[in-house]
Amino acid sequence: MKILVQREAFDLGAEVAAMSQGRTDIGAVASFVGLARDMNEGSGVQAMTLEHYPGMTEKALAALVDEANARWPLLDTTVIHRIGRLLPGDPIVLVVVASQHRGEAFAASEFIMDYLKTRAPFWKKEETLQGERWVEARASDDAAAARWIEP
Amino acid sequence: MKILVQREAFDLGAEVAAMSQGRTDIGAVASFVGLARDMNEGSGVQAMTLEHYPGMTEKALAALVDEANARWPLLDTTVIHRIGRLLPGDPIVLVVVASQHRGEAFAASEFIMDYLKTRAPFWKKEETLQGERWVEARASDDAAAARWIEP
Amino acid sequence: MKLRVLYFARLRERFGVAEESLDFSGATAADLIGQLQARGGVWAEELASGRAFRVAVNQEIVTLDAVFPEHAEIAIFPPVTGG
Amino acid sequence: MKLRVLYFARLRERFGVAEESLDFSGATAADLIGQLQARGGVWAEELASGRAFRVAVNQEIVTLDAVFPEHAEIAIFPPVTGG
Repeated sequence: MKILVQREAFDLGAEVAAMSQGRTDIGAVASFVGLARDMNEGSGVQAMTLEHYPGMTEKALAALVDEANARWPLLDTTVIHRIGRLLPGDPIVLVVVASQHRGEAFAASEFIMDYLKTRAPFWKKEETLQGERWVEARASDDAAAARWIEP
Repeated sequence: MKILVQREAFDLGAEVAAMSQGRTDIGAVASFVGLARDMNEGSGVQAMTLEHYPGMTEKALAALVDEANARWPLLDTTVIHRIGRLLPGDPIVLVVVASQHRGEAFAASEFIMDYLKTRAPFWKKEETLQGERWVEARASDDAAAARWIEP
Repeated sequence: MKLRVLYFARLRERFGVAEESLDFSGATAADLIGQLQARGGVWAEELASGRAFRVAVNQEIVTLDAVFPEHAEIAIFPPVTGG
Repeated sequence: MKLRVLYFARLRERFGVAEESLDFSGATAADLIGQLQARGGVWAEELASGRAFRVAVNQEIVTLDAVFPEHAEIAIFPPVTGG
């Protein structure tokens, strides 16, 4: 498991290569990159700043990955989330999951993103032509996370 | 849309970078890499050879991507499938899907892989200590593809 | 008991404070929220029932009936929006 | 009519032929399968009803009731196993 919170950009190819380097038991690697868009809630976004809760963030991300490992037989997981000021087109978050078969890698990467969106203490503030605004939590993210609650 | 069938390895990072380069409307990029494993059906695999049906392969892959585009609002898709002899740890297939929001990218990348496994004319022959064997189609792949059939 | 309370994002900005140390005679997260609401103004407004905020105790999100342990690090923040 | 028929993977190896041109007096994929089964041996074995194989016409997978157009490129192969 590799979990990082950093200002710097990450390198998707390098992270996937590091995970699979020298291994011959991995059959599937699912990855997700979330990027800053130039548009949100119908208005232009010129930049955004990501704030987080140092200390809790790393714990929350580790807890998400632990839960994914409890649900699926995964071989390795990397989560990197950036903080600080980002421009449209900049990558924000990376999730990489390796497993023997593709079903687990797909499910776990989507699960981690859905839970990250509702449980990891990051907050986005957007700069628009109308000024700054804090991004509001989305009902659709709560709904996405709720899909994973086991009966 | 970018579809390639090739002997050479592909570069996940470069493909994702090429897709998002200069764009600020992409919010989500989901990727999948399938790799050759050293184990299948309980016995060691030393190498595998991928055969395909030239001409039909490219058409079948384009049809999968067209169907994904009809189902979800996608911004771009890349599918690269290797042919020829591959060793354990070698990447076999790459799917990259970009969209505004993550739900579509996750769904479409898994859909493309599930359909590719049952509809694209590739066949794997494995070299094991017991000799060569053609990989048999899996009922689990049929089941995975059947999940996407709309009522 | 003494509590260390952290505020993040919109709440940090609206309250004008990132961190404070306060005397707390209650037991639960709900008691603390009540104490802060009693300050009136933006505190009463942002922490009103029906407003969406989260409380974390020692860096884990809890429900309002959670009892605070001694020397706890408490954080109050809006619903998260990362990723 | 004349048909060009391609075989792939395990079927190519078992039949010992990758491609052939043949005279076909039937109409459908099922008719062609029947004609090939009549060769006996591995043809009868691999194309027996109940065996899993696929038929493509002009590079699209079809069902056995598909009628062949003129000058069609036919392919017969095992269920696919790429990815």
